[in-house]
Amino acid sequence: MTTSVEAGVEAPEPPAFIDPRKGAGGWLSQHVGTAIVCGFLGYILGHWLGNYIGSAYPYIANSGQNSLTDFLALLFMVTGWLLGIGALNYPLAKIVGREAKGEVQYTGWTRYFRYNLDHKVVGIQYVVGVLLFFFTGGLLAMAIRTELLNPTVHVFSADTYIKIVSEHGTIMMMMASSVIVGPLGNYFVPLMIGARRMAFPRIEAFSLWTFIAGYFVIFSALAYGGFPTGWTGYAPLQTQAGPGMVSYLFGFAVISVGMMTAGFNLAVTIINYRAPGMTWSRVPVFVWSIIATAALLTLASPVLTAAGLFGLLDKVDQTAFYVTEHGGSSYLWENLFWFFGHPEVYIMALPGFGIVGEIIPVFCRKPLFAYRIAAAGMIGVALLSFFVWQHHLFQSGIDPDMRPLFMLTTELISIPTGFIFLVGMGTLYKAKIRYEVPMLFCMAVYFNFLIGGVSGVFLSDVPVNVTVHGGFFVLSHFHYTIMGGLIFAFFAGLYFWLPKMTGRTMNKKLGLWHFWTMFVFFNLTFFPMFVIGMLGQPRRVFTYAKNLQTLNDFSSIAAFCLGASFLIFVANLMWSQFIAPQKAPANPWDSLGLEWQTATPIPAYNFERIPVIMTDPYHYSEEGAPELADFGHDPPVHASSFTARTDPNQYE
Amino acid sequence: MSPESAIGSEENHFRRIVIIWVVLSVVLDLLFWFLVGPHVPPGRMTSTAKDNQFDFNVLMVIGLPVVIGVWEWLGYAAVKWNVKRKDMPESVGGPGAAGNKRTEVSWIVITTFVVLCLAVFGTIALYAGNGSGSGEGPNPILQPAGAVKAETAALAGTGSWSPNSNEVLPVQVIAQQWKFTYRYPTFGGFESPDLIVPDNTEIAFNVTSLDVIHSFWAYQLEVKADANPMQNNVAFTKTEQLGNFEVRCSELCGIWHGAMFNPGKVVSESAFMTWATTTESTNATNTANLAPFAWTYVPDANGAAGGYYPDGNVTPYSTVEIYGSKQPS
Amino acid sequence: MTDMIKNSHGISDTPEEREFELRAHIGSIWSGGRLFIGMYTFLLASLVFSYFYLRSSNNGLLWRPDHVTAPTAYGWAIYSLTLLAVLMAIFGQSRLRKGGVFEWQTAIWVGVAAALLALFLQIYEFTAVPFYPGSSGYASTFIGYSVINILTIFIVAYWLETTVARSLRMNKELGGVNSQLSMHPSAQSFRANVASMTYFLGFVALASTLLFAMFYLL
Amino acid sequence: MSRGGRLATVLGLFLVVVGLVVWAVASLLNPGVPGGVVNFTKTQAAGQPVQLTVQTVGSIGFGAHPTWVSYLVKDPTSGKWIHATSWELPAHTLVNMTIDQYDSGSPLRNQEWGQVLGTIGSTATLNGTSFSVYNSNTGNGVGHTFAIPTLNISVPLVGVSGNPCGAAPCHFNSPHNVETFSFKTPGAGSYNWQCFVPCALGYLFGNGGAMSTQNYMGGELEVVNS
Repeated sequence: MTTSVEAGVEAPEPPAFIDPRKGAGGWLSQHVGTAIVCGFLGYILGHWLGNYIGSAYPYIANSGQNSLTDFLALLFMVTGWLLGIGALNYPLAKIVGREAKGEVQYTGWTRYFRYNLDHKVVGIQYVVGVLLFFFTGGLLAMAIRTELLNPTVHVFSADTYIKIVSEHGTIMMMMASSVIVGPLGNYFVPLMIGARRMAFPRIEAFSLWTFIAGYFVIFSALAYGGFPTGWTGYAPLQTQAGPGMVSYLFGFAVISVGMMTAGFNLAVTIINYRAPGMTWSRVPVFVWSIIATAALLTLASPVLTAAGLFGLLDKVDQTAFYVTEHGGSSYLWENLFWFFGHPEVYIMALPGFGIVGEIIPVFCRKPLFAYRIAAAGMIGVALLSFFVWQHHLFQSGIDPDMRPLFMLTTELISIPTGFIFLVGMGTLYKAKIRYEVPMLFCMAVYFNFLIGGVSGVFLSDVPVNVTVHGGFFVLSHFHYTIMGGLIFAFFAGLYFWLPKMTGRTMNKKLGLWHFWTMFVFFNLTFFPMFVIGMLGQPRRVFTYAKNLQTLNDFSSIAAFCLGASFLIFVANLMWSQFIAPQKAPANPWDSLGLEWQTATPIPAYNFERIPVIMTDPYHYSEEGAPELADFGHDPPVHASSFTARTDPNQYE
Repeated sequence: MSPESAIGSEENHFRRIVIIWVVLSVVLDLLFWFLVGPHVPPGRMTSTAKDNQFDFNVLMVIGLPVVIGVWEWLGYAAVKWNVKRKDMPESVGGPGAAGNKRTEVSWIVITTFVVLCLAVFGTIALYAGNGSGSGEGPNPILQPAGAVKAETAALAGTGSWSPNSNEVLPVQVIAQQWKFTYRYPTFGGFESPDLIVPDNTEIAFNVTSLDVIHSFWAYQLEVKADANPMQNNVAFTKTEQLGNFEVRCSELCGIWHGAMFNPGKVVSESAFMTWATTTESTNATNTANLAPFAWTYVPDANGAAGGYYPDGNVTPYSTVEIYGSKQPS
Repeated sequence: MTDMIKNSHGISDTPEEREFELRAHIGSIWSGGRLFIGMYTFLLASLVFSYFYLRSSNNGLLWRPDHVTAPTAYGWAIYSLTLLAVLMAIFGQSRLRKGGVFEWQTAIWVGVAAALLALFLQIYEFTAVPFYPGSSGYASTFIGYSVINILTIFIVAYWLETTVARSLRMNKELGGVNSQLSMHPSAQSFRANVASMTYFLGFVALASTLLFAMFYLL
Repeated sequence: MSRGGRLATVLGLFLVVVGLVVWAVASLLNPGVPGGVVNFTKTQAAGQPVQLTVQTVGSIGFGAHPTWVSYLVKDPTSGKWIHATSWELPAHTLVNMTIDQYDSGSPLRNQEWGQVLGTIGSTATLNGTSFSVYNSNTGNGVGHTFAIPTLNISVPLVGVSGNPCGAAPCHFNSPHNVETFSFKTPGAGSYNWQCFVPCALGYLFGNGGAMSTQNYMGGELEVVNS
């Protein structure tokens, strides 16, 4: 195009945003209820169709198992769910060329039960969704520890136990890949970069509702009789397993689509919607962690989608991707799965680092130490994480030449991870620490992740890996990184930001109780597992050596207390948010972060004016520190800041 | 007391932390190395167990100071650098608070150096330990002297082993849902549910599976190798002590995964020879029924079992000749 | 501009801000399109990896027994139609840049038709492959390829169709002739979308060529 | 709403949600042994051998998976065939086991299981004839094995010609093989037993399905001190 851009300024239509109309429609419009009804109808339709097509095949009659039915039922269920919630209105309207008239946006409490395009509503919806996953998985963890109380007396039968273990692992992994990106990433990234909207709000809402659909799909595995493979789903055990396996494969495929779309939207938003002046060297460190995570989400998840698709084809269409005897390979699944699976590990670690980096300066009243190193560390971890996946296969009989290489890359990844520790320790140095609940959780992240990280070095060393692979040692290792790192960081973030999200403060006394019980019992639960692993207990066993009973019982009892500590959190949440709400001050922690500078409750458009950023948000306790941002006054003083960052014509 | 003197100068803090760190590290490292180290599981029954225990202890001696250092830093900060609740803290910013090039560079240099040393150390240990008892796949590059000869002869059915001959003893581990069985190719290829190996001998475990992925974990022998269908996964170790050991499956393989274990025994070379020759003759009838010895065995999908893939559409499987060619050469 | 604001009280809406939002929006379409290509590359790479992994493993000598032959006629037809759709989009865009809205629309409609036909043929081929899916490694990956190709062609057809439908409606909404070429935000957004689409379709052409060669010619 | 009202509402909603999840999880993951445990200790005079009679059938014909192959056991009190594969047995006691094998057979995948292992005298009887090794490459082959892996006990169950009995419990008129053997129970504990012949028709290489589900081709021996 040759016309000048300035002409566009006089365009008649105002800028894009969420439309905070009060909706008409009520019960008959689209909401969770219609989604459930449509999902149910879809399930029945798919079930019928699968039986209709599948009835001709002898192997189905012989085994009494029709994977096609199970798959189509779930596929139609998810499609019906998305149709019912309204996720498909817009894509369908586009076919006849309509733009942006698919959804009415609601205000009031009912919007939390609808397909809402406001990233703040989606963030809250994600909190609920994540907690649903988390507490279901936690319940199953309690069942696991109950069974392991005694090596010979069994509460559950062997096959039930395997189902519990597998379901626990899968639900928790699904939860962990979204636990921070979903709720806190979606809620706070636009606020932190000074954006008034997301780049693709429909894709964002789509990611939420597929995530919720994933919960129903993976939960259906229990109704289908469970699956015996653990969260790693190794083939050909996968191929010989029952209908619950279809739920696992399809569930992971659905979740991976949710992960992809969530990461896609966040990455594009961070790249394009940063407010004027929000240069890459001023972006908050949490946003750095989210964009690194988003890159991993968008690029690694498609591999999981493909792996799941191939697994489904093996079960539904009798291909032989993972069946060695028919020209496939059991290693193919291991490679595809871990090629996704290792970036996934950092999808679950990086947002935690980001939260810690964001919160520690606030409570230390010091600038973040070595900001550039923190950002470099996250990007470094994200890049390296694509080159380490075969360390999961050290004992599997892969080409032995590869092992020194993967040992090296795996150990290299501890360098950028070490950056995060440098940043934390540097910020703590001569700080003035205020012991608020979020700060305690952050310090616990460093405490726990250190154990997780150092034990990871043991695992990466091939000779030592012979002892620790596939046992309770590695189990303890990744609980220390994921639960000790990520989940602690998630709670740090929740305690820190809930006053902004809901305008209500969490009760500090209950928060301290929650923290100390969770911290102490977490360590008491999982530290003994290192010893149990060294003493030779493999993972996922329902029976074990009699001499390990004391340690296992100790771990189990601590685990029950750990489970109880979450009840304190739930009580706190309900008490201080709903039953006896305490109005939060506008900026209770005196944070300099941009997200705290808007009004509470945050208006639909976040910022009245697009702020112009002057500096990074870490100038704590600094004499003569520059203003964070110009939030605009009448008349606007910052028009010059809007000079073109990008020229639209270059994209045509 | 002024805040300045309360928190002391920069030099004091750093020096104090370093001194405490050095003392604690040295003491704990020495305590670990001499008191705990020799007892680190799984013990010293084989060459790989001994070597890997040494590796574990070296990593521990390097890892302990790291853990101590960070924890000490956290603890020191928590105790020394806090303010009372509700007090609004004063300014602590100032030069160096947002970064310090010297600190950053030395951190990067030190961590990189340590990490590279670890990788080099791990690689050397892996090579020196003939693969350290881990499964090396069908074509191991790290193996003891005589392994190729023994493995080749075993497949050809011409292998032999006798006490004090210093020959490598090939043992085949066959995993199936849910039990390991063992074949001894140098003794007529008999199969047994018992794993008995001679002392003071290099053992080549050839691990394969008849169905799903299992993992052969001979705990005290410090051998771990996944059992994959249609693949021979070889791991080496040298027995150095008599005694009992435990074999467990360490890769989830279905509902009875937890019950997939059996005891094993390291016996003297002559006792092993007696056991092996006796079992070879008592099992002779059944050995004749067994499939000819091969590194892998392919299930027959046309039996009463299976039927997942319809018969007739599938090319009959070839077996031995392919896998013979993939053997250590 | 996608969603339009109504009744948003208290929001500042200066020309600068409006232009900033517009640029961010158009930048999103650009970077979103590129990121989507990255995403799709990893999906296809999983298939390519599986192909070469199973081919080089040749487990049980069952990578590709002699009787497993690809339905080459279908393959050529699907491939040519996909390519046609892509070429139409590229050709159309060059006309659009010169102001040829009608030519662009015609080209895209041809592309939609070609993609829909390719989609039909690909689905039909999937239901009638001349070998058993589990008979070999090649057969399995071929089935996987068919499914992924159905998805690819569907995306192509959908993207082409929605763009041309949008351009038709735009004339009605904005009034006038060739409003697609105006500086109206909707029109700018539309053209950015066309550009991203054409870029993605170029990627599809490359990927389809590689996959076609792998599965039908090698 | 008053604080009390909010408290009641939130608690009520919380209990409903938690109740739903707990109910769903608990009802889907029922604790205990599938099919229940048949007690052989009650009817047993101390020190006397236990008589344990079981049968195998090619397709059970009822329940959730009518096409699956399964074991059945004769209830020691009522003498009826019941579908339960977990049995409570007294410790350190001789068990005389009789197996009526109504299913067809084929060559074994691992011929190791053609041997009789771990029974008293390492032998079993097949229709009255004692044997210790069975060559499954000949005749009707082996249909199943009865094996207690942790005790190294395994007995091949020789197949019958064809598959005439289509639903359990099979009548004595149907062609079948009767095998008997004895073993001694160990100390108290839980020991799993299973079949080593991949016999789950329609599943990948015969594993999975009935082979991977308790109460079909495997179960537990709950050995207790009497």
